[in-house]
Amino acid sequence: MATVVAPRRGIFARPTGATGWLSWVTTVDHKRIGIMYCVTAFAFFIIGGLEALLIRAQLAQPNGEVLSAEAYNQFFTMHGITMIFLVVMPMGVGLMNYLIPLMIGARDVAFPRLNAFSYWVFLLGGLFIYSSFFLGGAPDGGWFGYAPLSTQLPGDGMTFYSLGLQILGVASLAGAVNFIITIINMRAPGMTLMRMPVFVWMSLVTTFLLLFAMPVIAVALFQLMFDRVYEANFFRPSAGGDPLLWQHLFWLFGHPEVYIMILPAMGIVSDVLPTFARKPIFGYAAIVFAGIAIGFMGWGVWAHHMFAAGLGPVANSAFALSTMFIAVPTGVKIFNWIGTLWGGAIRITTPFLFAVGFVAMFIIGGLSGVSHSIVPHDQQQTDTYYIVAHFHYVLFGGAIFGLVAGFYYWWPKVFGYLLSEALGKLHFWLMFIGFNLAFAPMHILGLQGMPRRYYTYPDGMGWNFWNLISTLGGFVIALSFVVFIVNVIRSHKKREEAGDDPWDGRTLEWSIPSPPPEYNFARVPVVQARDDWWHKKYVETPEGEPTRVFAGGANGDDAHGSEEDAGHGIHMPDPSYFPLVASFGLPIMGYGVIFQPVLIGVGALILMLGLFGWVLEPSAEEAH
Amino acid sequence: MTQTGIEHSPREEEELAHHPDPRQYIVVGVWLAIVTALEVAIYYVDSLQDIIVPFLLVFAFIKFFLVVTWFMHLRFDSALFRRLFVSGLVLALVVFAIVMTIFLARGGAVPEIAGG
Amino acid sequence: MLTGVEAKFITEQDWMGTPGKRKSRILFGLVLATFALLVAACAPDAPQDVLKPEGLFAREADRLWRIVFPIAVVIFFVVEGVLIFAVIKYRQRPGREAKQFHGNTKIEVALTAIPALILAGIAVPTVRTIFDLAEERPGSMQVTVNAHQFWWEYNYPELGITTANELHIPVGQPVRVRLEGLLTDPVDGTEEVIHSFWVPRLMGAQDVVPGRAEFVLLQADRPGEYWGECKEFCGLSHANMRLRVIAQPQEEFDAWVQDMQATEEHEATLEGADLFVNGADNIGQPCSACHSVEASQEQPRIGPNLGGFSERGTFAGAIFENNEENLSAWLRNPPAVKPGAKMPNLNLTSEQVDALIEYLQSLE
Amino acid sequence: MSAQEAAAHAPAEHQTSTGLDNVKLAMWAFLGSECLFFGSLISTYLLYRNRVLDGPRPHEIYDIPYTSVSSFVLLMSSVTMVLALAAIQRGDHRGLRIWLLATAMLGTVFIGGQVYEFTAFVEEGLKLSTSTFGSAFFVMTGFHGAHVTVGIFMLLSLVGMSMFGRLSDADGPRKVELIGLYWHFVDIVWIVIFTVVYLIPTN
Repeated sequence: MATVVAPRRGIFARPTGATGWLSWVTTVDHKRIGIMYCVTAFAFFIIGGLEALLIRAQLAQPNGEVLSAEAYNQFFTMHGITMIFLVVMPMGVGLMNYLIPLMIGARDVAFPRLNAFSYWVFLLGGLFIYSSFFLGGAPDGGWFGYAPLSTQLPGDGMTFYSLGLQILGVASLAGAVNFIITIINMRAPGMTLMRMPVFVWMSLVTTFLLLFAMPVIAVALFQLMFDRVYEANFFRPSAGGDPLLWQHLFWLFGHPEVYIMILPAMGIVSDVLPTFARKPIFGYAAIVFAGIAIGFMGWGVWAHHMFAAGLGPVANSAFALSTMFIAVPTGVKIFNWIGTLWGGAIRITTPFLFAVGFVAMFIIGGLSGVSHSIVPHDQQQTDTYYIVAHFHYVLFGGAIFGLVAGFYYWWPKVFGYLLSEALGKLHFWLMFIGFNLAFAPMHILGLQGMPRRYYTYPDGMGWNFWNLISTLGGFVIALSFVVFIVNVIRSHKKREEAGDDPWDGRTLEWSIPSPPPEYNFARVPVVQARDDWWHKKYVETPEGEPTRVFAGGANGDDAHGSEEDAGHGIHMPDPSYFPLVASFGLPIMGYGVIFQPVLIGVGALILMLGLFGWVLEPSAEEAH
Repeated sequence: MTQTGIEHSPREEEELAHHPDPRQYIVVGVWLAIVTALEVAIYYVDSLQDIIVPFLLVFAFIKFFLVVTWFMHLRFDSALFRRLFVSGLVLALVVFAIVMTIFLARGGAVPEIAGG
Repeated sequence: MLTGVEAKFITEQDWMGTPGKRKSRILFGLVLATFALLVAACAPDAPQDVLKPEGLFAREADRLWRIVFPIAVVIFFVVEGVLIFAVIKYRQRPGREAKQFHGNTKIEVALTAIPALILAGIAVPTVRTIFDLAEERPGSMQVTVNAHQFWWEYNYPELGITTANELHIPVGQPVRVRLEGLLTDPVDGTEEVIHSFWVPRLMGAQDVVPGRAEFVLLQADRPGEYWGECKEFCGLSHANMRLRVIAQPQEEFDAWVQDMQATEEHEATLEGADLFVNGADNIGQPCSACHSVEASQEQPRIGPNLGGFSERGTFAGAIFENNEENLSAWLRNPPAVKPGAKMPNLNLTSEQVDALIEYLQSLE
Repeated sequence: MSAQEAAAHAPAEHQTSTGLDNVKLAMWAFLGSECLFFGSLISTYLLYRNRVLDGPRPHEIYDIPYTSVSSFVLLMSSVTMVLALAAIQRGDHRGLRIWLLATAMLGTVFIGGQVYEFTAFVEEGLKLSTSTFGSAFFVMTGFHGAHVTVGIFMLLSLVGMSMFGRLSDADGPRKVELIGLYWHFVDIVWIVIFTVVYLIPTN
């Protein structure tokens, strides 16, 4: 692309070099950022898992002595915060980061440096919240932080909560904008919206939910912060503050948040199943519009978290109805997944097992979800282990199974080698059994009247047996992830080359080398159909059976050219220090609010300098 | 993705062509001033106090509309910009209308409840 | 034709045996297990089993549950069955290719309509029940419930009785419970938090929101002692905030009311009585500063009203059985046995503890 | 928010699927998100404006003539902003700087007015901690003021960039338009606040 102006002399040189830790710290490559997202999220997953094991150990038997009430409250709060904000969301974002550009035929996201900024803010935000353990106690008011308890709890725990989530919100918002624009605007020629892989579609819905949900929780968290630190009255009943305001704002964010966590997994499954069934997705349009419908309806059901709060029969009925009918689009998706398997030639691989596990478990979560909409009985279920069972079937049986399916599916693309199928299947069965052992009994515990967030329970309530089973299951899940880690290490040593297209995939990312070059596509592909890559490899016979038009595929036309000309003349955005610099401003401001007002100014200054450097550094093409 | 930051796609060229000239901007500015004056004026007309709210809302909407369509060029630019913005705006209006309705329907704090 | 790697998976399947069957066997086993567990949920020894309703509200909720649960079970088995069937039947065998079809509008429409209809069917009775339970029942008795960290205060406005943690109600008569959220905690003046009043076998939970008053219907079909809990996370001892509802035949209840109305400082001769009312040098304030011993005396409303204490089965948020051992442990250091309890450690001497226990056990 | 201002400065990409500019799309998406942000703040205010257990009530303390003037000032800053845009689209960089400075100045006047208003309210006994009304009012208008302040910084940066010739390429007008969009949004938020918060009478 010809440039007309003379290159500016930037005051700030941009870092160079493609290897070494500095290249990771300053990278703006969506693939590296995606990997960093997933690795960080997995690290937090292990921490959150250990917290869960401590919780289960405490509850394994009546009058447990493992944890004190104080410790228990901190651990269940941090378990929730960690798994939601530091594991499921960032894992989804990590996969989006890595895959969306590859799937839509782009060379990077719309805003590479903003992308890096999102990651660093996410990382620092997570560390900020966890630093509270060493600075006088972690948040202990529940991830839902109901006021006025959250404004009354002593110590800085809940202040860390309000500020930490605020910081993570900045990361999510930046990421959301970035991906929305990337998907709208960075598609390869011919990649129309209705040709996009379902994962990209679900990511688009997810990012829109983030875009509109994050500001609401931001306001709620600010109000909580002002109440705690600056003696405001938003949630102070004695001054006329209304505790229900927090609940409305929180769940206005909190329910879309549920779909923010589950939709990317649904997208992954919708791409994994067709590949291994060797069949196009059944009812592409229906599955896409179902996703969009879920996104919309997700805004009309928040008050079903408040059926016991006293909204009155009219509001309760209205939200009961909306809650029931959001099950319809969800059902559509499940039927379409089954339809995708129907008549296929299914290769039962590890990613496929996890994807089917997702569908199987999500059905249970969906059914128990419908049972919440019968309000009078929800008043029995709410805040019992029945709820805990329900959302673990959705977020673990759902989201985590889907994400792990994604890891096994795209691992060969990202690292160029295959994970062991034998260990992978062992991982699946251990996780599947452990999961059901851990969470199926919670349905019963809930119906037997065991409330959540109890650090102890007495003997003679009929809860002992199932709690023990559940704890057992928890440890089986832990074991299954040990197997996963072993799998990664051993497969890495063995390094069984995957080739470009190990699964005979359907979408663009399989048309390029594994791991992909920095510029993704040597020649930007021209897309002619949905599942473009599949249609380049196969034509359908009149009987509707696919026959290969050429073998392998990686060297076909529109795939990456021969290596010597590959990447020639492609200008990728240069790495940058400033996303990292700027991101440091936020946690420093956070500590400032809690400990020393001066730091607020310092943080703001760092943020501003970072942004100025960001703006003023010569942008990519001028470095050439 | 080579980043020239130089050429405008044809689409943008015509956008720029569509942008109104300073005179129109000033006319809009004058209208804004007039509407604001009206708002403040009726605020002081006692006879209108009972029905003032709809008037004020209409005036506010007019100002909002003028700025968004002329100064932010939504009437000239691509519909996509409008959709992004309006979806957020409408969503906000709808959900918070519902929230406020719920609060109004159930009333607020019960005054007679004492602190002890 | 297959590339090398694909071939690898074919062989791995053979090497694994037919994973489809094994998967299905295990999955099906789990399915049965899950179902069996849900049936087993009606365990006999669960005093808070919501599936064994004994009161109007709980019965109505249970009625809806018995409509929805079977439907859910059927859907569960059908859908999971079809899923497993598809995985087994259509797994790849040499020479079998996938049929390349992209959808089927008829089926998709049908599968969208059916769930919608089922849900509509569920919606009708649900909404009707919601409004029905919100109705005020004629001839209902009034009870006001205040929630404290971490105990319950009950007030019978028509009978002039105040008591704590153990709520007595007449069998068969609807009780209109007014859940009144205090603004601040009378002990230390901090903002009161949200609690939730729940008696699983009698009624669904209703939050007690500071500054708000909600009504809920409580009615027991049969005499008995029904256990309940605070269900909204309310702090350190959320798990130690329980309650009992004691449903009695009308005449027993009336007798209890009379006893309570007549309660007063018995046997003022006991040294415990003097200690309770006037305190001692080593105690900051006397017990009477926070606790009344007359159910007819609402004030001081700082600690639980102790009128008729010896008649109670439990104390301190219905978590301790009312006996000397528990009482002395409690009186020696309340926060030690109940984290976050707002009754301070008064550093009582063991003589004082014994005296107080003697006095408390004399309160009838 | 910072992330988005950053977005407004990320390098441009013109070969897009829609033919639209990435950064401009991003700005509009961000403004859509901001609607929810201020929607929450304004709803909170509407919920609380009549819940005054202590301290002055809204209509006792608002100084309508004063606020009308400052609102007018902010409104006019939108006019000068578009004139700045028109100037750079004509290639008139001197005009650009003049109008940008005028806009920044008007914005500063508005902020000054808000600072004075806050201090006056505090003297009349309305603090963040006085009542729910106080909390809702100060936090809502405070966040709006913060947005204006950020806008002023961005305007001044534009002036600086223009002086160092960094707006002289054909990309200049786009940068000005982006900051303009943000500025106008902050203005329309105040249009709503002025009517809903100040003018609509409370009981």
